[in-house]
Amino acid sequence: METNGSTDVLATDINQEYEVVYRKPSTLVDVAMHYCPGCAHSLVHKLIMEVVEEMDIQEQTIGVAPVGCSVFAYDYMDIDMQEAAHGRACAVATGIKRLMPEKYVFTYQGDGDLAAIGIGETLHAINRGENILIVFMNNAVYGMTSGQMAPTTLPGMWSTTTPGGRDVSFYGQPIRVSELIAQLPGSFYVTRQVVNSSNGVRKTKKALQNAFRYLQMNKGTCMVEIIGNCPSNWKMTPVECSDFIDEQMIKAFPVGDIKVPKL
Amino acid sequence: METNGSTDVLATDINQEYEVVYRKPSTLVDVAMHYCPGCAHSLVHKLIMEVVEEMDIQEQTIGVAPVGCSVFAYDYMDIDMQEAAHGRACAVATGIKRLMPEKYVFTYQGDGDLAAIGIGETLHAINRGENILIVFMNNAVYGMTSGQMAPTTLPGMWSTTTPGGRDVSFYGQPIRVSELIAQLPGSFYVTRQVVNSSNGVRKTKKALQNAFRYLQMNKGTCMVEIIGNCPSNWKMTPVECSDFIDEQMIKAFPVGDIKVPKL
Amino acid sequence: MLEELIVAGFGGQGVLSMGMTLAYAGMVEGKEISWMPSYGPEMRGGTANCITILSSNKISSPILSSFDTAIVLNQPSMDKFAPRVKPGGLVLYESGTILQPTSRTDIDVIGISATAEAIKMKSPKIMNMIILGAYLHLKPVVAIESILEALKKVLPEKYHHMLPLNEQALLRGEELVNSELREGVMLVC
Amino acid sequence: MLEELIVAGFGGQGVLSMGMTLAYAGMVEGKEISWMPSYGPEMRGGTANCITILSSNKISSPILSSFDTAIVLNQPSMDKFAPRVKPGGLVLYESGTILQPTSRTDIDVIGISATAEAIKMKSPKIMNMIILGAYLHLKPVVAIESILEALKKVLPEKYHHMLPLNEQALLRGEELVNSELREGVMLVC
Amino acid sequence: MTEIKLMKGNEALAEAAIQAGCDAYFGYPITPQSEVLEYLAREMPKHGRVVMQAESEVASINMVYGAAGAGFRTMTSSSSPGISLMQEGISYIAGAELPCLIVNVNRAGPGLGTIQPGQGDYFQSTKGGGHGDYRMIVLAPASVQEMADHVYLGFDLADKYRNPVLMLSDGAIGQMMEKVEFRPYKRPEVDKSSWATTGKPKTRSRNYITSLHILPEKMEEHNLKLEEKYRRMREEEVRFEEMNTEDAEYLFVAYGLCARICQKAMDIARSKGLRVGLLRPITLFPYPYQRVSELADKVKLMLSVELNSGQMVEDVRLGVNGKTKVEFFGRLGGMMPTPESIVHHLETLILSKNGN
Amino acid sequence: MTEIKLMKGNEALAEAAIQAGCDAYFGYPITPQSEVLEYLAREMPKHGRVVMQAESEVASINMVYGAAGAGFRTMTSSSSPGISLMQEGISYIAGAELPCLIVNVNRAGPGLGTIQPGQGDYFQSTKGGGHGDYRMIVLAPASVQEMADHVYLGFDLADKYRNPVLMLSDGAIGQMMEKVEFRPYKRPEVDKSSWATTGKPKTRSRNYITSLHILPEKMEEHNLKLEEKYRRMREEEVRFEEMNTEDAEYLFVAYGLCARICQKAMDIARSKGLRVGLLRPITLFPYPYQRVSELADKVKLMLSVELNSGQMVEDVRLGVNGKTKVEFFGRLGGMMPTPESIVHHLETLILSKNGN
Amino acid sequence: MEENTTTVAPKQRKVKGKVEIDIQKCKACELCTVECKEQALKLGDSLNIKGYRYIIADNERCTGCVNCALVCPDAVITVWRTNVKKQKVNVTPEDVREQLKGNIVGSL
Amino acid sequence: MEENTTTVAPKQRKVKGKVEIDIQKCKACELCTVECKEQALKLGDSLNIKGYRYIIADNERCTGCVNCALVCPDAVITVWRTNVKKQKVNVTPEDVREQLKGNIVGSL
Ligand SMILES: Cc1ncc(C[n+]2csc(CCOP(=O)(O)OP(=O)(O)O)c2C)c(N)n1
Ligand SMILES: Cc1ncc(C[n+]2csc(CCOP(=O)(O)OP(=O)(O)O)c2C)c(N)n1
Ligand code: SF4
Ligand code: SF4
Ligand code: SF4
Ligand code: SF4
Ligand code: SF4
Ligand code: SF4
Ligand SMILES: [Mg+2]
Ligand SMILES: [Mg+2]
Repeated sequence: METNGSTDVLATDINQEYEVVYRKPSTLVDVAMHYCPGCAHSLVHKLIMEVVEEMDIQEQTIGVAPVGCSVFAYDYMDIDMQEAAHGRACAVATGIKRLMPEKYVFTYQGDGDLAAIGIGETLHAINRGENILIVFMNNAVYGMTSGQMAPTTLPGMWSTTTPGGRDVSFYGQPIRVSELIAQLPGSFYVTRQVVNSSNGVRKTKKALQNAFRYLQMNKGTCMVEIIGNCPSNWKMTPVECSDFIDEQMIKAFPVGDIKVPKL
Repeated sequence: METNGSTDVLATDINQEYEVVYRKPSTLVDVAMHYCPGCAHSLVHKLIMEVVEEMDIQEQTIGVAPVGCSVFAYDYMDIDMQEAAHGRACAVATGIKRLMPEKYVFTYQGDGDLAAIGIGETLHAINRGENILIVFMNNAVYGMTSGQMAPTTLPGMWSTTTPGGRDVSFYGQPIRVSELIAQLPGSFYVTRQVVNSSNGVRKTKKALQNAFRYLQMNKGTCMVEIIGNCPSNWKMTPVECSDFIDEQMIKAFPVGDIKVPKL
Repeated sequence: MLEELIVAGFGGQGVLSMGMTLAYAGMVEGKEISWMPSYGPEMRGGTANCITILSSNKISSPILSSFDTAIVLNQPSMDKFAPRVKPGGLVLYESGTILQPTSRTDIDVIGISATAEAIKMKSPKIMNMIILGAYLHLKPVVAIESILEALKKVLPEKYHHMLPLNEQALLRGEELVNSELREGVMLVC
Repeated sequence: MLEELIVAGFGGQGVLSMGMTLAYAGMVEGKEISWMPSYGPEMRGGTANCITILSSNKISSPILSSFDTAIVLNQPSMDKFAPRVKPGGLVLYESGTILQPTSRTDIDVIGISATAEAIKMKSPKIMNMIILGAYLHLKPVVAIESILEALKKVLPEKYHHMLPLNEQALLRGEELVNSELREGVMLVC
Repeated sequence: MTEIKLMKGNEALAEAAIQAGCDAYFGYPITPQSEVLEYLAREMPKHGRVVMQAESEVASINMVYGAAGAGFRTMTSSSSPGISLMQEGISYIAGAELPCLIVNVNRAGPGLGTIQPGQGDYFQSTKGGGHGDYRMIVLAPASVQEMADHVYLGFDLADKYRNPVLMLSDGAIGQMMEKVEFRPYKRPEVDKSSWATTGKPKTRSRNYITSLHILPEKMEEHNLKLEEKYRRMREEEVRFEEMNTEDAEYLFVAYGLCARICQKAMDIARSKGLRVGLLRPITLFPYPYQRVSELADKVKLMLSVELNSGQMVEDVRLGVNGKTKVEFFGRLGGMMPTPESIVHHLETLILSKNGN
Repeated sequence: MTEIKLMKGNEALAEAAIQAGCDAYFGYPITPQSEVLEYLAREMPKHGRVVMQAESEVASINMVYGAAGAGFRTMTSSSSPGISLMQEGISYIAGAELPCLIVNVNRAGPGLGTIQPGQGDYFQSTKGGGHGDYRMIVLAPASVQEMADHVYLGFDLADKYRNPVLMLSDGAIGQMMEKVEFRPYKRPEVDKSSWATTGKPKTRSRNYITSLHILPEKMEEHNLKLEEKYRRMREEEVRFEEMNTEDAEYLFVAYGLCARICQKAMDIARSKGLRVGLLRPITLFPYPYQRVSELADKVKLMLSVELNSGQMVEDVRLGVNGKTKVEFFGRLGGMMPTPESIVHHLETLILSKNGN
Repeated sequence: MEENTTTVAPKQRKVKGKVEIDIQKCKACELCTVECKEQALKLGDSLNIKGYRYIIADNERCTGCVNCALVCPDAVITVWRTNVKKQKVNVTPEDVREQLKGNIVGSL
Repeated sequence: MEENTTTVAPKQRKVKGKVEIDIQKCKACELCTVECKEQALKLGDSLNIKGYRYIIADNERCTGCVNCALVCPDAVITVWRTNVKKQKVNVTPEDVREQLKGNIVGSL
């Protein structure tokens, strides 16, 4: 690994004098990810893999990748995975989980995948109370296909298919998936988080840890919605995206727990 | 028309001495309907056609029939209609309404059609706030295909695909469509009614009248959910069905307005 | 041995189960069998029918255009299927419901007032068994015992107490035919 | 007249727009043209290229396996496309980014440090125009005027104030080639 | 000896699935095959297997994807419109090379059509109704017994080739009752550990299921691998049945229910002195082109009889390749050709032919 | 004279839709054709037309059903996986006889495959990927100009036959730029009042759109009506282009992008002294069987060149019917055959043939 | 049944009603008989062409309350009434359009 | 940049930190630089093989707070720290499994 850092310290004595307080999880494949600079997908991949490593459940975990920029998730997460058809991750996960009830099964989906074409499979899986975790990356845009409107695109927000900004009188309001599915008795734990700051990252990881633990209880579906960014299609720098999230996104998508089990 | 009635009165003097206080609407085609004896579908067809007649909007109204027992609705409603693919009535209605914004467009759908295979199209149409009326016949079963479980089948309720009764730990709770979609800003008027008594029929008709009037305002989607029966698949007489609705169905599906516009 | 039979009538008249019972009986006797129902939105009224074939040899087509026997329980079925009976064949019908039987003279045409009889016996549902009894008396393609055997399979456990009633019905059908014949109906062959 | 050209490099290097500008210029001059981009998840890094064909006759295949000219802006593209240049053809490359040009001797291989030059000119984005200028000096397949004409179409209105800058860049490219040639690069033909 | 049962085709299919060790069934009701789901809903749980009514056919096929991808014996069934909805999923399953069994109890289309039997989905089944170059082995049962037998065969072939297998039945065979015998079945050993997503132990690299190969070079490699598989199927899996072909001057070609009707038509024709034979393809893909070609050298005329407007007849022509006359006879919309009508059609063809 | 523009195929298609008076477009993004939706999202509203991004391809095609059923000029576009999802809807549209334009910018499959160009959806497009017996007129543009021209043609044919028309393009033609000219277009008068659901005035009986005919007798009637329509298409709508066929000893058969590549291959081959011609089917349904058959009498060999594993070649064989040798050459997975490779393949075939 | 009827004898009533049954379309579901407080409706013994025992009305008992007609799924009941003026029940399209101009109307 | 730094000189600090950047995987998104309160990180001028100006660390300023590593999307930052005992930050799988037995744990 080619690295830099203060040169006066050798790796060896580093390990004597210093202790590692953060390192990339071993469950994250050591390759460069294809995501654009600053893309939240890579960050969330990392967090999920940290939890899998810490809980030591690599062998018990099966992931389902969507069609979206994170379609390649299986190239980065060092666990068994399936790549589902666009929008069908929850159906695929149902097929896996029903046959292997003892495993941890999660889907990783974008907003177009989960909330547009896949809303039916998502709702029904949750209504059945499938004991799966849905990691929902809400970046308010179709990333992979280069910037079309998503069901979560903000009112007035530009996209390649809403050149004048999203007109709610034509396309309606952005769908708040988490609030909607929290209505369903089948959902067990529903939370919305951000990852545009170290604190946000801490909370998001905690949410993911909770979710994986709840899966052990087989009490219903867990959803962790993450407000992500899409520098390339928002036409902003990653840092600008972080501000946009604080200033715009979380107004439409309030951050925090939406449904927490009383244990 | 072959009829009976007290024979001492001739049709002629009837019309002198008496006045008609109820007659089948002229907008309902004068043929025998294929529905089973006592089936609520026929009753609701009648009510819709009464409203269309009374509002004199036959020429402005286009209906969309589902795939389900009411697939033949176009044989009975004397208006222009389209027969949609299973579950897609709301998409079809969107196609019609967007091209003819000045028309009254309604869909007529069963619970399997609307809430199972069609939940995606339904939710998105409502979220867009399509100015259509959705008449939702909830009879808690797949009638046409002879009695399989519907998303609205009650817990423990028998169906050909839940021979031991619906197991909520396996299939989850029945979906309360009206409550769910009332969450969406795009819905304008949402109400649930019954037709198992003359009073229920009066209220249901009123709801349908309201809905058609609201359509004129182009403020969003109206849904009139009707708790119907299915004598053939519930394996009950129509009269027994009426009791079952009062005793069981309305517990799971409370009757009344769920979302009323403040005008 | 080869019997190509169609049973036709209204939905609720037990048309399909009559054919099915016969098919089971055929199986009991080790015959080759095929039972082909018309299916569709029967539930919503309309007519039902089934083609039942009993044979000592392998059966090719389960679908036929002409029949050795037609058992018809309502007028539409009479009008539709009587013409399709092979010359020398048999049409057995419910005479309470069917007012115009076929006018063909090259086949046997026999009516039984099974519905009335069934009501007399206080269980309208067994109308079809009365007809079946009549049919088997005219054409003993399987033994009554085999039918009783078959009924055990066709009827759900909880209805097995009805078996005796069904047997009576079968015999009643037999008698009705006899009286009909006594009243001088001529069998063509 | 027929020029079969490929332009290849990293995503952000303006590869596609260079080819497109050339195509527009060709249209301005009434030539037959075809512009075929490689597409895909460029957005997520990776390389981009486009085949641009200018011809006085109708163009058959927009897809080619060998080229008269390859303009390459990164090493992978050099490695991939230099071998596909027809003997006697031209490879023009960005010498700041590409350290190992092809070793072929049967073609002209000319490097231009356009990136450095662009930075000097305080607008890295016009690197591709410098290259284009160099190319047109070596192969005047269209007139500079036509390019400027074309840029009006390619550039959105709001960037039209950049036209002069682009013109400078084109000329700068020309000069760079000349100096290169002065430094004794031999043209094969 | 195993017990002989009298069963509907759909029920025999369902029972066979259980006996074949099917781990999971995902399906959505549709006439004329809802009995499959209903039968399994009653019986599967007793065997601790998974049976689920999905919210749609799209969900069904993708649940199958998930379960099959995890290495389980999985199936779904539907009828024409439902199968159309599965086309994307089927293409994915073929692309990801997942073994599973898909049953189409064909009804008459297009559109909602009617619920009566049809064979209008022949092209969709054999040439690929989904996108891209893929093939499924297509089995065409012609009896209730085969409705059962083809389930075992189908599952085994699916595992052998890591490929979806389609059973193309029709409403009549699904609804009719015949005797059926469930012979003892020995399930071949197959090791799926190299690809099934069962959870990654330290001891092996991760397994993943995908149909995506973004680089054309890689995608073509994958396609060629699939093509090689399909070539092997063409070589090893062609199945057909023939009757009276030794001396046949005229040949009926028909599959499924139509073959049964043609058999009777053949008997009638022979009783009239016409030397008629019957070729019944059992696998529609791979198609018995070879055998068709051989027979083309012997017979004066081939008559393809189908419940559609003429689909399999194209494969017959491809097999014959001009060597003899090929004609078509069919009924549509759920109507059935009677044996007599088939014979009659043949006779008129013979006359007109001699006319020439 | 009309202005000549330089445009991407997808944009030319979109612009032509506007000029053809398309009332409504419903679609869902997918590479390599999202430009169509994006272009129309910018331009359609200016003309007071309806353009909507649907929630899925299933929704898109059913919105098309509704709008077309109301008598409006309606279209959708997608690429392979999305088109697979539309199969049920397409079958409904064909069954209900609704005129509309569907565009498939074909990419390589199966499954998610890759976004690079392909022709793997030939069977799906021409033989019916959906269920039941139905046909669409299938147009195969080979240039940006035709991407525009076929839109006018497609809409007009759809109205003429009350039938869906499919444009089968591919990613390369969709993404490439060429000159395109939008010639003045005169829209033929069509009266849809006898069936379009525009609201029932007292003066006529109600119109309804359906593909359901529950009685087999009625359904068969409907099917026969459709078949008659398809027969007329076969008679009147066959379109193709040919080059150098007068003296050709060898014939390339190719459509779309492949035809362009073959044209260059033909030139190379001729420069080598090989008398090669090219037949480019423009309508894939109806297919130019007749012309293929005529040419089969003249040439020694036909080579079908496709971006798939060999699909159209079956139609070539059906046309040739054994009269001459038919071979296939193709690339897969988004890879493109180079003109040189095609010539090379032809040469080896000629050698091996002379070998025999 | 006759016994346990609690309705006053027809003659005393101010409002008289009559119903007419389109017997060939009646499906004998009996929803109307349950609704009729006056026990004016009962299933007959003879069958219609569809094979259903259609409804027989005893118009001496009918008050014209229209409840039966409202719940009849197959719309086979037509109802007449005397003295309609006093308490108008029938609604013509015109009335409704009238009312619709104002606020929401209840159905009869 | 050096000027407006408000951090105390490294020597005085109790806790010292170090970071290591996997430069070839760095994409120059600069999310880390924003997070680093100590201004220990900044974009360099040289490019990595992907053509990105990768991050340079000034470990004299680093406190090992790991914030940069947390927000780094591409997980290219490794962080060390002295005196870890006092305020344990690193979480080994063991620790977590331990904690998981109890109630929900927060991440570091
Ligand atoms: C059936 C189908 N329709 C459309 C597409 C094209 N497509 C690929 S990804 C995508 C949406 C991606 O957006 P999102 O789910 O939000 O993921 P993101 O890239 O934003 O993370 C679409 C429409 C497809 N591959 N398949
Ligand atoms: C794609 C597709 N899947 C399944 C069917 C079969 N099918 C017809 S109606 C129906 C459900 C009917 O139930 P519901 O919508 O509740 O209507 P009901 O008959 O109860 O009024 C189904 C599954 C179909 N026609 N098309
Ligand atoms: S396009 Fe957007 S979502 Fe996709 S990788 Fe780039 S930044 Fe991330
Ligand atoms: S099956 Fe049920 S829903 Fe369908 S017509 Fe009969 S009663 Fe009504
Ligand atoms: S109108 Fe009222 S009183 Fe008269 S029959 Fe009907 S329900 Fe009875
Ligand atoms: S409610 Fe109507 S259909 Fe039912 S019994 Fe009464 S009159 Fe007949
Ligand atoms: S660990 Fe903390 S102090 Fe050290 S570089 Fe990272 S953010 Fe700065
Ligand atoms: S956050 Fe990571 S990838 Fe981004 S600049 Fe810092 S080190 Fe590089
Ligand atoms: Mg997104
Ligand atoms: Mg229902």
